[in-house]
Amino acid sequence: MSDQSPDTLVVQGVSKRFGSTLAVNDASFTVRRGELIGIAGHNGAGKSTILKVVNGTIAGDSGTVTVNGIARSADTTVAHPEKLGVRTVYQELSLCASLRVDETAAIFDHSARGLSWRSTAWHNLRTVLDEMFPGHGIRKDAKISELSIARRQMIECASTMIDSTVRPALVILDEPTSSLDAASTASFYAYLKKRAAEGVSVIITTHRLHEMIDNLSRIYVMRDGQVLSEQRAEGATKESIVTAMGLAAHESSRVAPIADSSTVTTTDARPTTASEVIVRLEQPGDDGASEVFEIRKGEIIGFAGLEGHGQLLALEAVYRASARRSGAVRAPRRTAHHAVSVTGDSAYVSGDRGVRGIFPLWDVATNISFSSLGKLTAGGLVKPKAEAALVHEWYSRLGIKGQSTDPITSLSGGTQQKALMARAMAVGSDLLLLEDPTRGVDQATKSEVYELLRGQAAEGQTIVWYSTENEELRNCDRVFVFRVGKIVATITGADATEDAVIALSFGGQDVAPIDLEGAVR
Amino acid sequence: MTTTQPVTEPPRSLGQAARERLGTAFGPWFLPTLAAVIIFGLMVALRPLVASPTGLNLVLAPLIPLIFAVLAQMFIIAAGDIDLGIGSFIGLANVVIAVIIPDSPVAGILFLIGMVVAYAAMGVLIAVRGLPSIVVTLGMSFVWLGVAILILPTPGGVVPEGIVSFVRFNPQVVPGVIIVLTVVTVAVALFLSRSKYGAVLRGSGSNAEGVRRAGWSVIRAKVSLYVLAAVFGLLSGLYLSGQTGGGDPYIAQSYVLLSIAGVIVGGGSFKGGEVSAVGAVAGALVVGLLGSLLQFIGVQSSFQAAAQGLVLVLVLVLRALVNWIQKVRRTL
Amino acid sequence: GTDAGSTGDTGTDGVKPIKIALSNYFNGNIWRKQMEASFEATAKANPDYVSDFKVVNSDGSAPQQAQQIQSLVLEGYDAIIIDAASPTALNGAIQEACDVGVTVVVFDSLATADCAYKVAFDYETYGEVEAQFLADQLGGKGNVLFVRGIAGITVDDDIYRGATSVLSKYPDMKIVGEVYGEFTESTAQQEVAKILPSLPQVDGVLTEGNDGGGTLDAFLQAGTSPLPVIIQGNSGQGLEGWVKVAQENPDYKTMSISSQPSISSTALWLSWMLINDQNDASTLPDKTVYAPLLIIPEENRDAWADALDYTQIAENPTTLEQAQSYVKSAIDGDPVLQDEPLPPTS
Amino acid sequence: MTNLETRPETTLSAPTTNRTAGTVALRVLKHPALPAFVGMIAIWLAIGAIAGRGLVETISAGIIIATFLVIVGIGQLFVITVGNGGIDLSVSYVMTLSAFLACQIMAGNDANIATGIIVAVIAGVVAGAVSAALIEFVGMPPLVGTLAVGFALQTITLIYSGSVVGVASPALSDFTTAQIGPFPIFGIVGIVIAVAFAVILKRTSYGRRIEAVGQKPVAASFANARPALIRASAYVLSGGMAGLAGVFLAAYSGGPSLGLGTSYQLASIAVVVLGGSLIAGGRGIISGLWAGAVLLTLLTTLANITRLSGGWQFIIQGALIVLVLALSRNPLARR
Ligand SMILES: Nc1ncnc2c1ncn2[C@@H]1O[C@H](COP(=O)(O)OP(=O)(O)OP(=O)(O)O)[C@@H](O)[C@H]1O
Ligand SMILES: Nc1ncnc2c1ncn2[C@@H]1O[C@H](COP(=O)(O)OP(=O)(O)OP(=O)(O)O)[C@@H](O)[C@H]1O
Ligand SMILES: [Mg+2]
Ligand SMILES: [Mg+2]
Repeated sequence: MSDQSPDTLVVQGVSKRFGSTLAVNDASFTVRRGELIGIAGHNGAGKSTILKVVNGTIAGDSGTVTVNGIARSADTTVAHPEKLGVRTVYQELSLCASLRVDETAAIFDHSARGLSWRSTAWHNLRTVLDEMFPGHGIRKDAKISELSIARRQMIECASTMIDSTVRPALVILDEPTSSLDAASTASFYAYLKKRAAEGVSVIITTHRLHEMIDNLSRIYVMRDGQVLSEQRAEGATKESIVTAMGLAAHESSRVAPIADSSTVTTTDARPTTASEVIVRLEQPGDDGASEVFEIRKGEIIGFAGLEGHGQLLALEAVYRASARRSGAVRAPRRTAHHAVSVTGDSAYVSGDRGVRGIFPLWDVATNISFSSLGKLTAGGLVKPKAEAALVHEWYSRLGIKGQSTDPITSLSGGTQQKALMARAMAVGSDLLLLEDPTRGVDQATKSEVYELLRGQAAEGQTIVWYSTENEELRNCDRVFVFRVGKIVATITGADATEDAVIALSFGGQDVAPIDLEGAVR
Repeated sequence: MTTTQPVTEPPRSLGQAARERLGTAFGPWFLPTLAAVIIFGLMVALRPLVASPTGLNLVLAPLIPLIFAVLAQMFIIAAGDIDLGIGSFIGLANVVIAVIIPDSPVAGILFLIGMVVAYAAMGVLIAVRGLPSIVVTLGMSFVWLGVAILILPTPGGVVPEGIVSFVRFNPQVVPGVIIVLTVVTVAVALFLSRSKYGAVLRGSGSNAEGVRRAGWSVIRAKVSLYVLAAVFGLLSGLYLSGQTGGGDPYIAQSYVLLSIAGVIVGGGSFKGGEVSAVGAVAGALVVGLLGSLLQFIGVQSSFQAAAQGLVLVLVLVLRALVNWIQKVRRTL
Repeated sequence: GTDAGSTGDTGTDGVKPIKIALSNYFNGNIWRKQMEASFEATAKANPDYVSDFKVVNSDGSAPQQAQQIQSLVLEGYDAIIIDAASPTALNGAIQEACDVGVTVVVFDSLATADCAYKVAFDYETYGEVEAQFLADQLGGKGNVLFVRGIAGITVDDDIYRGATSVLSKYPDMKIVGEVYGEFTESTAQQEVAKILPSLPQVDGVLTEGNDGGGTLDAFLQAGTSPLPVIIQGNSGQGLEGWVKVAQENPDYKTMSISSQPSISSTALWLSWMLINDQNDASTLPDKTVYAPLLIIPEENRDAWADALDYTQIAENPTTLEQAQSYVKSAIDGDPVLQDEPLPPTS
Repeated sequence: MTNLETRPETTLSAPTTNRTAGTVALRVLKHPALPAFVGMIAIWLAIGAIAGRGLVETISAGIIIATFLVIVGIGQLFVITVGNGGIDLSVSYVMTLSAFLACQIMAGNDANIATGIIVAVIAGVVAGAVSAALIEFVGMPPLVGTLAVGFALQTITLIYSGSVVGVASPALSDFTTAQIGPFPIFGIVGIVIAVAFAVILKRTSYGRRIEAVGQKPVAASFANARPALIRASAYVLSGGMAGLAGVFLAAYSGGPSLGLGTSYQLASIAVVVLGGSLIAGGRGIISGLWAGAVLLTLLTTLANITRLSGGWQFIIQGALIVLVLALSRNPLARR
């Protein structure tokens, strides 16, 4: 490879837009030879996207990417990045369920050829595996579909480090450790450091900040597509990174201020303990006795914690446990960690609108009215006027732009999200369940949504709100913080600062997220 | 936190390890092979003559074209698709071999090559436009049938003697069918499970994106699978032609459903990538021999369709049950 | 058929009963079901001639039928009679059966294998007879609609060839439309109903069996007047329709013709003759016997219509004597016999 | 909050469409059923032009005969639209069995029409329920599950049809063929049924759920619909419709026959696709299905009057299906 440049990777002014989303905004950074760097940032900050532009899977809109001194315009794609020594582990796993481990190794390892292709590939992979994850317990003849997610992730990580026809020069790891336990993670970083000493450069994204601080040399922090700051890992602390990520949040809150906390927690006729219990979550406590968490009529409850720690599972359990009619009661629903019972019906807003939200073949109006059809029908038929009136009402209440007869896919992401909010709110259910409902929604709209939710709560609707944006939890009356599937703390909305939530979710020490959500999706 | 902590997952019990090892040693091909052996054993028990070289030839020879058809279908199912046109395609091959080849071998061979190219094009169309294979192959099945009827309006034609003697080749030492069966099974199994590109093809059916990221062309994989299917369709047609000596556009219509059943019974799944050559051959033997066995036992002719359907359902119910038990055991 | 051949007292001295199997390609229509039933009835009623019998059905699959034949060989049947999936598809299997000494008789839908004996309908004659009748009725002049069977099969081709060869002698008779009725009354009815509006006046309709009733209904529903001469195909539905039309219009003339499902019994008897060396059956020219088509003229119409269910097809059972006479005719080169025209009385 | 007022582009007043002539024309031009209607009319006119007569009678006969296909096709459309690889291969076997059952009960007697129809529909419903159970609970692929049910029905029919023979009631027979002036009553009934099911699909909460589950089962499950139940209901509906079509077809041809349903197995799928519904589910177009059924019905007639050989008839039918599919816009493909 060309040794003239000390930098393995130079990214300059890369931008990438998906429709209306500016996923990467004029990002620049550098990775030197034999350096381990990290990219931190909130969900949707653009980490995965910039990495895909770097390895040439997707074309950016502008900027340049220089790998090993060879520059290319960022708006081109690369058919075979592995030939340039660029290897990637993607956030979504890319193994083939139907293959054996040694066959999988061979698919990645283009040097494994001839009659002994399987044993060559396995030998190459195992050499890395044994060192990267001692005691990994992976056999060459196991089928991928039979392996746990952690072992699959190990195979993916190891496969990037094999010395194939072209040796790895730049290895990109997009959340490689999300399902590895502490010991595996440690040996993994040890191995990376060893390879870095040999000149391999590595970029890692992860939401486990301490990993970055302990193991990497530099950390770039991204927010909303921009690379905002660069920190040396030596001097960095979790707080300093969170501040860098959160700094932006504070800035934006100056632009469109979240209603001040006094409004949130103290004013209005907030529910008292006298009001009716709508949701009851029961979990076994440390001492064996069960702990009960109750959510009362008209409350706004936040579910917080690190991603993948059971908030989503609990939220979905509440949805599944809810009845089909207002005021009705269903048998409690059990999850791995909770017994959930609910009084009344519910409506659900999903933040993963592509998969769990919109009906892409329909227009906006049909999308909005879908969950409310029960009250819009007469003699089994949907009343067009009533439907139009309902759609019109929620168009105005949420300030949705555009024609209701347009396909929903023609709306911007944030507007689609508003339509989904409208769908759920229009039901008028006892419970409103929100799964990161403001994902991709701009600040002004967010403020409107917060306002609206408080209005709904004041009218007696109970709201359970799962959020990955800790800032917005301050709109809740109370926040349940989850860790490893269980509720570990209950704080009032006023106390739910970014720092407080993060501190509680880490519980003072790091824990590997468990694969709870994977089971539901 | 130390790097010396070795164990990443709880150690497995001996029994568990043994079960895992068994699970891999007896892959998806095991159950169908066992079933085929049992059916064959029952047939021999009922009519010992079946085990003689003549008997073997009589029982197995008519299954050779079916085995090729099942293998053809297996390649399509490996791609994550379903082929409802393979029966008409084989019929067309039969007609070409019985009508065009005797007149002009060159034109005939070009025609057969054209058929393979058409299959490749169909694969590209399905892959690139994201079309449902069921409907595309269904439509194409009418096209193949129509072309066959245009070439040969009513069954007839004469298959060249060379092809007939090739197909009926039967050295007395070892029955010819056993040779063909062994060679084909070993060749396909070696290619599919022991060659690197075979692994790529299977991988492309189960996670095309993953294979693409590893630097392989997914379209080329799809084309390869469709070409392989077409070639095995032609082989099926060749054997049918040699065995019957004439051409008939409708000859292989029943292979459409039989071939799908064969692959599924043989441990394949519609999920794509999950196929086994040995399993598919065993599956073909099961669905093919089942009729003979029912006949030996004396099941009434009217019940034979239902009996075959029922066996298919039973196999799938059984597999669903096994999967369910495994899942329950895993969550416990 | 019930008491077929039980009266045959040719004697059983020195002859042995045979073990015989019927391999049928397809039993999804009424003709084939009656064909299987005729074989079973004859075999059951004549234990002196048939020691063991079996019917197998390959459910529409030619290769499966080939395999069934080979399994039947292994089961040790003396004779296998076959209603074949196709003229060519079974030849290999039949040859192998012959090679091990099994007597093979193909019938109705024939296979071309040289070693097999054949019991055939003369479908070309079928076409000639109906076309000649039509030409005579219409005075050699008029528009003809042809309701054909299934594209690409031999029966359709033979009947069509026979009929058109007759029509070609009458320059004023013109085929103005063709549809494929698939030997199924309901399909014929639909196809005819659709094409009628676009046809000029139709004077006569040629059919290929089990399709005349549907065709008649289509014309009646379209209110066509005068009704063309529609050749019937011996189905209960067609004959009943003809009876009704004739009640309203005594001048309406037509005929009904079709093959008889009881041909399976002829094949059974021929197998018996071949195995027991009777009636010089082995000297049959081209190894072929012709089974009679059943023609129902006007005078027998009502009796048949009464005797048949709506979905049934007219047939007379075949006795051993009859089968022997067919063999004799074939050896002597006599023309194909027409069957006794009245329905069996029981 | 004041943001609402400060947004200049907010259009609170007009969430509905302005139906100008232009937008209506655009909607018609973009409608997925358009190719089927254009094709239907083209074939109809071609028949008229070649034959030089019987334009009205041709379409009227075509519509009567297409109605059987429309009725089975609607059931098939629901199964396909509900997604998850839905396809019902058992419809042809249901039709035949129902025809025999209904005719046995009717036995040529007008008094038994209702019982006959009800029993036939119930038979179909039961068959559909069994398919649904195999697919939704055992987890069989729809292709295999419905085919297995079909095999079982085939055997039942073969055995059962040997013991009984019935004739359709004359009144029901007349009903399928009667005309008022040039208008075929049964054809009109077919249109009424099509309209009714179009209303069910587009204007009832049940129909909306069918399309929603077909588009995104997960999204539907988070919007208070139950995908497994909705999907199961589609198979039940399909069975019932096939049963109904079977009775009508038997009545039309006076009685049942063993091959009665055969040609409807694949044709019912083809008309759904021809009509602009998405084979992957989520969008059912019943108007297009109706036109597609008339198109397919008239297509053989066109082939017949041009005396096209059987081979060409097959080729044209097959190529048409592939072509329509290849040219159809997949509204989700661009994402
Ligand atoms: N293919 C795509 N089409 C449209 N939008 C996309 C696409 N891929 C990403 N985006 C959007 O671009 C933004 C950045 O996404 P990206 O996946 O890069 O985030 P991320 O920082 O990796 O987040 P996470 O931590 O959740 O993985 C998001 O708003 C996302 O919705
Ligand atoms: N493909 C399209 N077809 C029709 N209209 C479109 C299309 N894409 C966008 N629009 C319309 O253009 C307008 C601006 O869209 P855009 O996506 O830029 O909004 P945005 O400012 O990014 O909103 P948000 O912040 O909510 O994502 C919207 O009203 C949207 O409905
Ligand atoms: Mg936007
Ligand atoms: Mg990411």
